[in-house]
Amino acid sequence: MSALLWALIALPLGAGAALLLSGRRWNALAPGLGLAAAAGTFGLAVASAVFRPEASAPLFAGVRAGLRVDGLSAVLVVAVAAVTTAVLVASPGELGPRENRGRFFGLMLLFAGAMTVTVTATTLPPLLMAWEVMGATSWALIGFWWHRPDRVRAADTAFVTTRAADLGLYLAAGAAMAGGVGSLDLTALTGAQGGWRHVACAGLVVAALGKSAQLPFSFWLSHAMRGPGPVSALLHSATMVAAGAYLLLRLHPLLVATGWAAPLVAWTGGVTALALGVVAVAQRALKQLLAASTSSQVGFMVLAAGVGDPSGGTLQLLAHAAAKSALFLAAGAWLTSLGTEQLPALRGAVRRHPLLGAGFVAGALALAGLPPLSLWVAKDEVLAAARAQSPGLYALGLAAAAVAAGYSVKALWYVTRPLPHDHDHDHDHGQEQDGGRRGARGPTRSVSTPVVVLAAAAVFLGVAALPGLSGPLRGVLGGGQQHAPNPWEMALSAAVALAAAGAAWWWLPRSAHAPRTASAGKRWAADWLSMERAARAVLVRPAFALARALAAFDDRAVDGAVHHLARGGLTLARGAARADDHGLDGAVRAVAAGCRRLGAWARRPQTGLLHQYYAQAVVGFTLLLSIVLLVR
Amino acid sequence: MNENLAALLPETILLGAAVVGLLAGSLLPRRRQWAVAVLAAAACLAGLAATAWTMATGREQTVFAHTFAVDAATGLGRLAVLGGLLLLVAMATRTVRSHARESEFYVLLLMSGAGTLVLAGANDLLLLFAGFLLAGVPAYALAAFAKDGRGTEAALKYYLLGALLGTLMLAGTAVLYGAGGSTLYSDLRTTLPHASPALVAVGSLAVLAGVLFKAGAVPAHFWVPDATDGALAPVAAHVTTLTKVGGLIGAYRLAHQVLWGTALDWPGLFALLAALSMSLGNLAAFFQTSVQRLLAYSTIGQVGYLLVAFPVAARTGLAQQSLLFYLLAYTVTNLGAFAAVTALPHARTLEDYRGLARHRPALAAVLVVCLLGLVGTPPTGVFLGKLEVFQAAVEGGYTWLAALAVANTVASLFYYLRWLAPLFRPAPHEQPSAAHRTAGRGPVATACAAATASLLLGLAGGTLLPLTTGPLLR
Amino acid sequence: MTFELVLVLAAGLFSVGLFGALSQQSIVMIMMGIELMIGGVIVAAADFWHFLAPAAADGQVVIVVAVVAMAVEMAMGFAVTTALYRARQVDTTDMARELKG
Amino acid sequence: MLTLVTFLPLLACVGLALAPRSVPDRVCARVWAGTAAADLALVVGLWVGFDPHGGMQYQQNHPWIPAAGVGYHVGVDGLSLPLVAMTCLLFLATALYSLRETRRVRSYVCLFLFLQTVSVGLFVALDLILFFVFFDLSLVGMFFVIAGWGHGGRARAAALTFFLYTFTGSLALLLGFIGLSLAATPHTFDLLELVRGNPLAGQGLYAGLVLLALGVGLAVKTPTVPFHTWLPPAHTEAPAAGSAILAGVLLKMGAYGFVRIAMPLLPGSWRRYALVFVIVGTVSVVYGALVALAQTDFKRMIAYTSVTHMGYILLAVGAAGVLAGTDAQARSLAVTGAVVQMVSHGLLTGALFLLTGVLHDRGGTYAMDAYSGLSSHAPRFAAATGVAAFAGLGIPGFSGFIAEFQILTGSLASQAVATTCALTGLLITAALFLRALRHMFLGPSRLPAAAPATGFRDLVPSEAAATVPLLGAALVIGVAPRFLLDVVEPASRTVTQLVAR
Repeated sequence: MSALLWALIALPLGAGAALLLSGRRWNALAPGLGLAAAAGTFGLAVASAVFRPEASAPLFAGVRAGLRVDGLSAVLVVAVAAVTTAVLVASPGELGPRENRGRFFGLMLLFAGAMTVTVTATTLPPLLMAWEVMGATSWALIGFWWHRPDRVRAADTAFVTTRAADLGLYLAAGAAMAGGVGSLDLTALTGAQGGWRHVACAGLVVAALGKSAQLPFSFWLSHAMRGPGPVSALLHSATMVAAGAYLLLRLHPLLVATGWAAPLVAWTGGVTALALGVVAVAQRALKQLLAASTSSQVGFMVLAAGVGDPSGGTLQLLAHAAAKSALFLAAGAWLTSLGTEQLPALRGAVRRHPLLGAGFVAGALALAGLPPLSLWVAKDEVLAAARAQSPGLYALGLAAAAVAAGYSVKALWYVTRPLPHDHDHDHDHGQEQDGGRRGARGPTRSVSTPVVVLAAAAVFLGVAALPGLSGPLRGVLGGGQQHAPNPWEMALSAAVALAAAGAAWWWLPRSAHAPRTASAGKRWAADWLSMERAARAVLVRPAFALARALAAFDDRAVDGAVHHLARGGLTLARGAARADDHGLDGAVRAVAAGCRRLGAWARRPQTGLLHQYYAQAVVGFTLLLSIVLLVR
Repeated sequence: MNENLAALLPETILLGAAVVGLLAGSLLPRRRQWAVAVLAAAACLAGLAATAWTMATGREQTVFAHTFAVDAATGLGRLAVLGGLLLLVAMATRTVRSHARESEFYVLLLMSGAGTLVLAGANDLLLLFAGFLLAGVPAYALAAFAKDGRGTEAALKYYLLGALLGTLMLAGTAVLYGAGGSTLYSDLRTTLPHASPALVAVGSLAVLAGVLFKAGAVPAHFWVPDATDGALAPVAAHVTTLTKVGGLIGAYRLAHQVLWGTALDWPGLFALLAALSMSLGNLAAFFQTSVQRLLAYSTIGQVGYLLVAFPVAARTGLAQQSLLFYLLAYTVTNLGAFAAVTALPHARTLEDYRGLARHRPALAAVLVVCLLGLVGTPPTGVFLGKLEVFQAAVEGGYTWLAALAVANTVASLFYYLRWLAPLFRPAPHEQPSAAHRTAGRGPVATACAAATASLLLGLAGGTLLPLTTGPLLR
Repeated sequence: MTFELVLVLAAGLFSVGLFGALSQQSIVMIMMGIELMIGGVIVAAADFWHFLAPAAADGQVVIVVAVVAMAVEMAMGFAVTTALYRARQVDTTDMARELKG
Repeated sequence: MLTLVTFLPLLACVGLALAPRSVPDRVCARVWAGTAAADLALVVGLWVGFDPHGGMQYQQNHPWIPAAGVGYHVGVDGLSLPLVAMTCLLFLATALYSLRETRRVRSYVCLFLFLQTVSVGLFVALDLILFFVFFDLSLVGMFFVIAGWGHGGRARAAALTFFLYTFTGSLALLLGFIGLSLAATPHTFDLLELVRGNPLAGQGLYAGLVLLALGVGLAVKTPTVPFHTWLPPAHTEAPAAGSAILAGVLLKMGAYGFVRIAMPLLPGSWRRYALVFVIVGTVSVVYGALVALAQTDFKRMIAYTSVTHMGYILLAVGAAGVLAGTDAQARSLAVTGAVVQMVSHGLLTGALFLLTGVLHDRGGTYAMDAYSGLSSHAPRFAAATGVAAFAGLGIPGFSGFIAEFQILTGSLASQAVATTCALTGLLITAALFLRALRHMFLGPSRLPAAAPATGFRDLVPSEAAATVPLLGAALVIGVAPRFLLDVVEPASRTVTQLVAR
């Protein structure tokens, strides 16, 4: 049975590596091969979901690399494979024949393989390895068009931020080992003694929050939008950001065991959902809006993990994955065809590409959490569990749901406006506005079909979670004390969603024409709560200053060139240089200079005059005599 | 009253060859004076054979009423001196070829060698002084062999300092005779402890002055730089190497037989001498430009390392073994370096040695082996010697001295590398410069032989070490 | 002439010789100083032999060695002085200062 | 068998040196590559016949200087076999890389063959004096490589600083060895007997002094922070192959010394002063990373990252000495991590330095801001450097992660605070490598003035053949580490038991 699991992992990773190395040589064949591999993975995923294989290999001394497909990971493995296949179907449309498709498809498959390993890992080392490989592939994918330095800088920021959070996993592994859990098995983490359990849990929580772009790490997601459309669709909507939430869902017993972790996670999820929802509302670009909404929706999953409702969280994850990947694909297609992602400029985009537009509308409605659709059902499940925990959380969830409705309707409103009169003028205007790359080529059929399929999935998934039919789903996920949402809660949330949607639909036309007097709060929200500026001020700038000071100290110590410091222009350094040349190597050079002075002094007695030799010799011997006589 | 002349075979061979050489020199025409060189070489080889025979058959004995001891120390001394003489003769063939007094050069060399052997084996103060004279006076003459301004000045300084300190040594002998009633070490050993310490101190220190002059240690080192710089390269080699071997073995025998018994703190004095010699030798060598003067200061430094074995002589058996082996390795390595200098008569300053590796790779390799050997990098003989000396020092409780020696070794690296690094730098002009013209195949072959011997000593040192552990005879 | 008086004579000779050697410029005068020092040693050796150990003949051998040393040193001294004079027409140590540093 | 592996390069070196001057340069380079390949094959043979649980194997013990207690004793166990294999692989890589060398090829090849013998000799030596002999000869060899074939005008000054600094360290080491041998009765320098006898068990102060001497000697060679200032100039001035060997092999001699000599021979004082080594290690990690972050010269930056990687080893080795609050499994994990880090750092930094050699060969300068968008000119070069950089910052799938994970997991138990600080080293290393990649390889294309008109040539086959196997080896260790860990783990368990006794 374990061969199935190894195949499931080996196929994407192997195919991805092959395609990556091939680069441009098989540029034409790359999409076909990539799609074949993705389809194969999907088939294997379904098979492994049914058979639930388990495999493990020796890795370190006493630590095994264990993989297992259980209830939770079965669903996710299928979801990941499905979304990957859908996105790869849409990718050729996005990437022209001139692009290095081998590299793109290779990286996407590598990412899919890494996500599968993350989902199925049962011990910490494979989880950590897959986690880091995901970060690296996301760096490569965001910076795919590396000719533009700003895109690469965005990729760097994303990678460094996620890696900073990933340090938590290293910490967790060390703490587990210290706490006596030699095997580093995830389920055994609760057994760690004393303080080490808290440290392990803290490390895992930080890593999960970092990966899922929760507060305070969410700013990297806004940079991640610089990547190609399909990348955002796969990574930054369905899989990578969900990995953090999935980890918290799986480790709920540990969160409860430590006592403080569960409420913390729940409240973080809730606050993120609300705050990032507000940020989404304040955005003017479609992809930034969708990115912020992703963070807020993942906030719901983290809330579910905090309150201990794996089935609700998973349902939310699935529904959101379908809806958001559809929306991102559509946004990406529009970015390539219309050359812009600014909402005002996208006015009437639905009418221009009807099929694509329909998919976008369906996805947006699902995202808003309107009654019959899947996200509404999932949200109710989560809110029910939250209400059982604490009313405050329930209120927070409801507010976040309302805001969610708000921003989805905002996107819908702009996109469904009637086509403005000067149809073609609009095209040229939007040409180079924000890096739209190529001419206005209509999105081919290969993009529209996946969008429609995903949107359909987002709509109908809700049915599976209806109270009557939620039994089998909850069985698959491995049950646990669930709070089925009673009817009045579902009705209340539906009402809230509808009210918020209506209010937004009514208010938007007024604000669209009103003069732009953005209040301070709005600007703050638009700038992603200026988290990045805070992070840069608190961490990055002092790190660089310290680095420059140390390097100057070391350089001055190494070649002692004071002019090097002056050229550096550090006033602090000039003060230190004036003090003295104390550096590390300075001490050594002082010794060398001392020896030089000693050397000159030692040569002085050799004057060449014999009588001075005589005198010195006789004095020398008399001194020795006195020493021998006196020192007894 | 053992009168067995056979025990002094090597010394008699050398003196006999000297006399025959002198006579032959006056008879042979100038073109065929080189025969004396062959005679000298043959004498050295015969001496080596005799030494090997005495050491193999274990015939340790004291002759002529215990005034001369033939034991491990003498054996090693003979090996070093005779081997050194052989290298010197081979090295000097080109320098003194067709010189008016070519044969006298070799005769003086042989006599000075014999004197050094006497110094090494003397078991009596008077015999020690006789060795001092026999080793010293021919060396003064050799220093002025070239008869140029620099040579005569070098001889002058060497002679005058030798005369003053020789007289001091004689005075010391007289004082010790007064204090101990005899000049024989075995008698002095019993009588001196009862004599007044002040008298013993004055007498012993005066005698030590003479011996330290021969070794070139600090208070009596003033002649070393000037004599080495002024004299011909082979003579400089002889003066700084062979006389040092005789001086140090004589000093060790004197200290071991006589001084340890007295109630004075001689180990402390020797430790001080070692520290002073080491430090002054290495520091003064830092910014030398003349090659021979740099080597002179390096030999003063090496005496410092050799003296480290003296203060611990009473406490550990390792001291004698380390001293004798280090002396042997030092002789070979130092003569190798001087042979390379002899082979390049026109290269007098460090600057002249720039880019030597390109045209004279063999000489460059010899310099690398010998100079890094003098520093003590493995696998040369001096590394093993230094290892033994450091081990003896640490075991004898003088760890601070060993640490100072380590510091000095690192300091010495600086001026050796200032000489070595330019060898490999690309020469400014393509065709070999005038300075790189060698003085013929003789010195080059000697240099290579010496360098290989130094490496062999390093690698196969283990076989020689047991020879050095025999007790000193009363 | 008691033991101590002769010793004082020897010491006197030795110190005068030493002063002569240290203070003089001309090489020959330095050699004369060294002569006096050796003279002092001879007197001291004779004194020790006569008063302390007249039985053994060691003292006389010391005197013989001293005389030999005197002869050898002087011979060598004059040879070096003449060689130096021939090479550089110089007979005082202050002029011979080319080798230094 | 081991003696053959050690002295085969020396035979080739002597053969070449004595060969007539008419031997063309290309033949010399080929002979070097052939010898290196043969040596590697022999080592692979050794590895196949190696029994992981057999302790010290392939031993040869002949008396060299019995009077001084010095013997020619060589042997290989779990700690030294991987290092020997890595050394031979790295020398083969540099041999292939130097096929296009033009400056005085014959002596260049002889020097590197000599260096190979000396390096392999050091790792197989089981006698303190034999260890010291090879330790010193490696300095001499590297001095002449830097002085003779260095780039800039300051090559000689850098070589002199390097030699003086490390020679002082080696003499401190010698004093330590002498202290060790004198404590044993009868005086011996043999490593195994000293381990069995554990002579310095009782004496507190004396053992502390000996550990200080050993520590200083090895710390100068590993470069930990206070003694590292010789590394950057030595690297920037050394030729590419020279700095690859300097970073790949010579730095390991110091780290290996800790594991082979300091820990087993001085367990008591090692445990007492383990905290000192942990602190020095952590400071090296953070200090090295920060200073590397502020560098503008690519090669100096990589030199400083070596200080960081060596800092990790010191942290692991120090943590393995602290018994409180941790168990044997964690400590042996840390030691295994340290050994794997030595191998991984050798492979990765060796490859990185060879690639910087390519950079300097094409562009004439190491300054990062002189280049931009190189991947459009030389995609294969960009890919190789990218992979090496990512492996260097510890991306899973490469040996770097395997080493650093074990080190951090093993050390956190007893040194929580120090390991947490060391974690930041991971982050800073990631940031500085990414910044370098972004500056030089991505973005709009711009070449330095010194670059030839033909633009930036991509990797030529000899350079690719030199760097790709190294990265391949790192990948194999990263993906399937068991083949290496099976050899190292038993040996690190024995070292941990020795320290704990």
